[in-house]
Amino acid sequence: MRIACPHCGPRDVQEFSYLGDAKPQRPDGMDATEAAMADYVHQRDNPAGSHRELWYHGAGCHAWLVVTRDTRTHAIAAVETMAQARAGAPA
Amino acid sequence: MSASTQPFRRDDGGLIDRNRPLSFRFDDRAYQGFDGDTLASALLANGIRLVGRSFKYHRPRGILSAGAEEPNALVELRSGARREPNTRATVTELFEGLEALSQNRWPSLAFDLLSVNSLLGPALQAGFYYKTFMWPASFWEKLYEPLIRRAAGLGRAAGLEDPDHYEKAFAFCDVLVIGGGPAGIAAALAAGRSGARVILCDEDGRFGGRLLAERREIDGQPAAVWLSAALAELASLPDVTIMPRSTVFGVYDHGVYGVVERVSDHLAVPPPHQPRQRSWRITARRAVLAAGAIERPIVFAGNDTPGVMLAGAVRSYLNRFGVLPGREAVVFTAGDDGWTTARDLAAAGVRVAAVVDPRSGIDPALTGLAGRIGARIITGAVAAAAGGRALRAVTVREASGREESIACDLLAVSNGWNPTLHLTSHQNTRPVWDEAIHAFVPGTMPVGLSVAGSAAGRFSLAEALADGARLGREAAADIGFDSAAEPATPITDPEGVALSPVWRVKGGKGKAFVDFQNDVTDADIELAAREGFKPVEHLKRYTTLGMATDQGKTSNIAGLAIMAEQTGQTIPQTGTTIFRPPYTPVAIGALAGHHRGRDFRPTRMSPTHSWSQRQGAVFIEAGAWMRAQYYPRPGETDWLTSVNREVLAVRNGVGLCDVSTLGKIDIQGADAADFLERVYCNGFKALQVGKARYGLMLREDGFVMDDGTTSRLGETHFLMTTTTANAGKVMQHLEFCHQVLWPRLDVRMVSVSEHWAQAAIAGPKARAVLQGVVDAEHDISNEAFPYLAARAVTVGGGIPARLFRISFSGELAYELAVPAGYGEAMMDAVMAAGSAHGITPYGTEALGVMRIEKGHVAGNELSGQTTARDLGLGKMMSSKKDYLGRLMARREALVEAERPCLIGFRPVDPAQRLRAGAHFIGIGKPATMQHDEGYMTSVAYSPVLGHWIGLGLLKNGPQRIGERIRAVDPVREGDVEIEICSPVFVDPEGTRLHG
Amino acid sequence: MPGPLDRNRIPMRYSIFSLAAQTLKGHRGWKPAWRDAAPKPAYDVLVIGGGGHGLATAYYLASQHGITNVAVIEKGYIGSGNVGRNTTIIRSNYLLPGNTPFYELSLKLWEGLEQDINYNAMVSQRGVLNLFHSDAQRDAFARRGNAMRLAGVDADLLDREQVRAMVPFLNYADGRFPIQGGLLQKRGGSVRHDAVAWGYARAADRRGVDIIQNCEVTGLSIDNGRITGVETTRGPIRAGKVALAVAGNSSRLAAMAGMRLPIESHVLQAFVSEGLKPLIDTVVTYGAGHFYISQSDKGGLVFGGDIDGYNSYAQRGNLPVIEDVMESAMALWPGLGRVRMLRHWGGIMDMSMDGSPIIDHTPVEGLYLNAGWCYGGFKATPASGFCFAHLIARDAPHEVATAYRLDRFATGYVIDEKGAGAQPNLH
Amino acid sequence: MGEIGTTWTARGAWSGIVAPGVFSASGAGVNVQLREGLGIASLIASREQEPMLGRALESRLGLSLPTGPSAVSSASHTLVWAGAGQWLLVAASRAGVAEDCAGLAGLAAVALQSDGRAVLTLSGTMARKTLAKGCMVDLHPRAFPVGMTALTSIAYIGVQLWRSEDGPDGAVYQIMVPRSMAGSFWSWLCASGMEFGLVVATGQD
Repeated sequence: MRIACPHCGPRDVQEFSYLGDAKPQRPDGMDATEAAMADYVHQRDNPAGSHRELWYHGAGCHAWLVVTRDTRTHAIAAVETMAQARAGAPA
Repeated sequence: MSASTQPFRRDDGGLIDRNRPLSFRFDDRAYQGFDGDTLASALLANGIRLVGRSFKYHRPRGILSAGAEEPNALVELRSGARREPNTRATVTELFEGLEALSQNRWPSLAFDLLSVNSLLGPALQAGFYYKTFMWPASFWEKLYEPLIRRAAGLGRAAGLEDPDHYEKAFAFCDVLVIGGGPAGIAAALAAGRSGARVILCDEDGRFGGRLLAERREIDGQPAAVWLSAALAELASLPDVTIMPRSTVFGVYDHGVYGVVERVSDHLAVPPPHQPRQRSWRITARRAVLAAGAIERPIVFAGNDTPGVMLAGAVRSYLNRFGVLPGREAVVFTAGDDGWTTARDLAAAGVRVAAVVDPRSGIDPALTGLAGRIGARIITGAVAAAAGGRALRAVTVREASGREESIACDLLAVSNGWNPTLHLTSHQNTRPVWDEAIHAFVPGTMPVGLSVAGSAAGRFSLAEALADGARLGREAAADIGFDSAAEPATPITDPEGVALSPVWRVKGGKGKAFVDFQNDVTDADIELAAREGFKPVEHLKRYTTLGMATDQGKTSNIAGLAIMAEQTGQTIPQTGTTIFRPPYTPVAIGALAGHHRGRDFRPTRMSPTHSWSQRQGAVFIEAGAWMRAQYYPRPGETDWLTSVNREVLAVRNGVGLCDVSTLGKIDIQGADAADFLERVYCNGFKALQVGKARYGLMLREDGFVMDDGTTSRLGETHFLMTTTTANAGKVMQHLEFCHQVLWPRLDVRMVSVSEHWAQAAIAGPKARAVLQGVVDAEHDISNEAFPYLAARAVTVGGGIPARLFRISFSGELAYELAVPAGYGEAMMDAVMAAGSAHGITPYGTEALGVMRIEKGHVAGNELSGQTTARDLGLGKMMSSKKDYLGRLMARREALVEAERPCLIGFRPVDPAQRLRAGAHFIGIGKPATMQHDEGYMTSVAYSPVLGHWIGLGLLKNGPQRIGERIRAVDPVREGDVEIEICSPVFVDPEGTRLHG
Repeated sequence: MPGPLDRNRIPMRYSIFSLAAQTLKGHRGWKPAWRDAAPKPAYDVLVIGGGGHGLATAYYLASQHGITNVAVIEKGYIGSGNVGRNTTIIRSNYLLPGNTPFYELSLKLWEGLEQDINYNAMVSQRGVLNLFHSDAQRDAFARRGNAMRLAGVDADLLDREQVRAMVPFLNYADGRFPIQGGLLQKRGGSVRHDAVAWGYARAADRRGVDIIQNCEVTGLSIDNGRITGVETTRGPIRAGKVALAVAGNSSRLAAMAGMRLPIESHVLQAFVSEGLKPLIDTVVTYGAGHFYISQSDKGGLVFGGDIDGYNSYAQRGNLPVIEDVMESAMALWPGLGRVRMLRHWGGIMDMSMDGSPIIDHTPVEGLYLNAGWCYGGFKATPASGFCFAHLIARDAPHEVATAYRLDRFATGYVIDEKGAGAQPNLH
Repeated sequence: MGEIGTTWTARGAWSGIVAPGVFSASGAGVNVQLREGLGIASLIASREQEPMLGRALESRLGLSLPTGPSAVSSASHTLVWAGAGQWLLVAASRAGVAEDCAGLAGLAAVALQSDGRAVLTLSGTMARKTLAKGCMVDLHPRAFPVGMTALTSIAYIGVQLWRSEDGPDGAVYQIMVPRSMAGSFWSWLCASGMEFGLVVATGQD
């Protein structure tokens, strides 16, 4: 598998480590509820199909990336920096 | 050199070098072959037919094929530590001194006692073992299984460390061409001419594919002329790389191909500094599969008799290797292709007794050929082959049912070809049935891969050349490499491809094999159908069809055809199995490459490593690092003596310990303090510049992740330390927190772990020693440099350094950091300054003893299963701010009163030893899970106290000080009465720390 | 108690006698191991997933609870998932009280399985030896071994020389991470994996369970918070209770009921070598890398390593992990250099957030969940079926499976053997 | 080294690991120059200060800050891209690097790394073939032109490598590895280059 790091160019998957679904957003701040946090920490959509997920280019530029990848075929549709992902994310 | 020692060698012809004879041994007898031979061709040249025994029935087996699909001719190649079991003789290039043994026979190949299994054959049908050997249960491991295991298996592994070395390599190209036959060469030429970077791989040592085995013409000349011109042109193209002896074994995501290059397998031993094999990870933007096709046998009684051979293989031996696979041949063919074998046999002087072809209406050109070579034409089929260890005769059955026996020592079988499409299904897509050619052809393809020639089911040479040229060109053009005008496709001599396959000839006497290597017969498949194992995966798993080392390259189709016949379905309705990587088996050593022994993973060395070596340190692996464990002195015979001395030296005087391995992260920015507030559970905003603080980091799920001290070097500048083990993990975590969670925070971080050498100077005399090391202008008196001070200083006359007054041992202690290059100088300087004070180097063991004496937590307590409260650090969790893990740490289970908490232990009988991993059970209570109250996390012998001490996690621990309990350690037969005590064994008031 | 049986339909018992008799008859009398059933309109219990766990659940529903109006529906052929893709290891060497008794029940069921289901699955108690390479690892293994012994499970802590006596061919000379000892569970071992699915299928079928292949669930019928049946590619089927046992596909099925699970589906690769004469007669795991190896009765070395680490439903992985496994193999056992890897493949692992499974009710009444097996599902097959059947039949968890609750992530009662936290690819 | 009037002796990152010599039965396809005494600092641009940082470095060193994975050099200094908004400043002499960075306060987070890296120059006709035995990045001249850099890993060791120039025997690569792993890196390099012949020299260039 190859991931095209927006900073470094296409690299072997061996250079990256995986965190998981990019969708859950941390409920920040003192007002956050335990239930919302438990959901953020544990619950996943885990779809068979397109999946936006967090990868870390640990053996490269240390960037966290959002990779849109099909979990059935491993085909990658997009690789974004966090800044790009935030800019393009639906409001 | 004459070929007189090789009775079945032709007088001339073939791609062998008769001027370079090679000696080899098979089953301890000496033979000769020629350079250019395979082991199989050399054996055949010497008249050796019987080369192995089959897996289950130990039937005599000969050479079936001339390629990687060979199911029978598997040998143990080489000897001693280089012995390679299950090696295909058909793809083993002959070298001087080659040694091979036949396998799976006892006592000898010719006389194999286990061939008695053949007599038991009727009982040993598919799945028989599922139905018996059940009573009594204990007999399985004791009796049945050892018998089965001894009989099973094929060759014997060397069992010794592989003396050869391996390596990996990475390559990139625009177009990867897989297969160096006519289609592949045409593809590589077309792509290469466009300027694209091309890699052309073939598993063979010689390029040309089937052209090497056939008597074909291209553009009116022998194909060899075209071939050498094409190879010369490829060699002249600077961005074309030709890789012989290189098998593309697997297709992985995004154009990554696994390739194994057999660098030295054609030699007796690898030349100096050369690997035996090299495994390549090739990344290709496009690839053309031109892997050719594999010929199919026919299922009939005795079809495994040595002397029954695929018709295409017969041509390979005749034409490429100059070998006569027999002297009296019968050809059994279901298509035009077999007739070519008859022609080539006759041309080589082999008497062709008959051509047996069940088809009517055969091309008169072919039947005319038979007349010219004096072969009978029989419209019918071969129903049986007989002869045991060597073919003597075949029973031919005409369409009328009339049977006759024809004497022969070679039966060439031709039943059409299967495209070598294995790589196309490596991404779990299935081949599809092509009724026109009676074969599976590639289905949905991996992205970027196209298929040319025979591998696509386009079997003629003309199609191979045209496909290759077109697809090579298209692949390159697809990624922007356009060629000039397309050159004309070469013109080839005519060939017939008509075929009407025969899957099985029923009614012969004896076993009819579908899968030769796993001894699966047609009757096994019928039984599987009867018992409901009809889905193809069930068929495969129940009968083991296609599960042998050849992955069913010659057997899968016939198996499907027979199942289809049983179920009344068509072959495509019955299904197909997908081929799994690798295409052919790959040596484990090759895929490991350099990474074995000490080189399995990198070893990290502290900048003071050689200093410690000079001090006589004993080193220990600590994660990726080598660390000094203790420094034995002459006369000290056990580690505990040394460690006790080191601990006492620190407690009573001063010691020096390398702590360079701690992770060090430089954190800067206007929001650095805010950032630390969020990643640590305790507060950092109020930390003064020039001070250090112990910090505790939780995971978001509320459990403890890591700890360490973090110092404020400036208003917006911090230096975080992490545990040695978690340094990388914490860096990744902080990057996550910054980039993903809180990108708005103005903070930057970088690891500086490698730049600094760091040492702990600990003990009552530590300051006195340091005053001799730190440059005089820096006041490090207790007042100027109190506990938890952290400041830049200089040492050695101006070398920038950092000094931290922090302590793991509980003594007056400092950590001094200097640029790594000065690490050893620092150790020397500290030793020199400390010599008057009796300074003693100490290692990780003494460090561990002292931290346990002080009740500090370390790796054994930071198990990922403990909360801050469990570790007695609950008060550190701030209630005034949000931080990672805050909410999840409040979950019901994490705040449960009964949770085991950190506490100290000492043996009631001070002579008794404690052991980490022991569990706590109440006195008088049974040692069962229900009474388990926790476990001992860490133990040490305290030379200060003169007995063993321990830390552990115990239910309600802190409330039970003074209570007695047992440390039960069944795996070491330990059961020690212990007293619960404070986890701080030495200097509980902390006065030494501030001294 | 077994339910009512159609005596004419029962295939003969498997034994040396029936085998001998059939041999004389040319094996013409063998009947299908199980009926290829067509779906009936309704069942008492519908088990979704014809893998090891689903089939075992159906078998124990019938044999332990007398519930025989049961169907197992499978989208492909039975045993097509992880039960036929794993490295066949069985063991109960678990640390935490939520796990140990469960896996020990499983091992006990393995020990009597063949006689119970009249099918030889070649349960082979050859021992499972987990190596350790540092003092900290030794302490952790001592803790685990002691936990096992307290739970009544066999465990032996071996030192380096004892390990060497048992498996002398490993690298004791120049290993990057020297072998210091090992934790041995003698009763652990391996099982012929496919036979487990077939044996349970045959035994369940004999008790009246319908095994329906090529029947994919396309929807769950839920009425007022209660399950009423399923939609399938072979039409709707009504059911009083529906039990999910679909491993890597758990999230997809749960989504049909509007549920999200604390699960990610990951790919785990497995490997087999060419057939070899006996080399190793136990299961060894390397503690300094992710690697485990044993040898099948047929002679192939069966081995595996870590998951690839990313979500995947593709049943295949990539080269970095393949090479990592081979490097571990060579680091541990340098004599494997010339042994060839014959095949590699991947399975979909339902990796949970704490590395432990879920056997529980769901918020939908009548819908039960059996999931989150990570890569430990095979060894759990008997107990998983046994406890899931218990839950379905009695609507209460079996006593050894009380910790496998779906709400434990919210309450914090996680069962995290590795202490890796809520990140599935670290378990 | 020894920029300061110290009596302490600094130890090079390759010291005790590899010494000048020839490593092969025959051939000299790979030249290895061990580089000691370089000054190295990591620079991470402060928020919205990247243009200012660029201007400061431009005026101080005459080098413009690379915005992508490349390295720019003057006779005395090299600026190597090291991730988004991050660079390594490599000075021929470690003595001056702190001074080079002195004016960057506020523009970048500066951290000295001089002693944290083991650095070597790899050249020779077989340099690329040797690197291909561990480097997962395409180093073909078209894919990896002069001036390009890559942060990657070789034999599980993090490396920063760049193609600094082309010499008579083709590409010349600069390679930095963590100091603690210099020994393991050499073990890999030696095993990989031996078939071509390795000639090791120390380089104060």
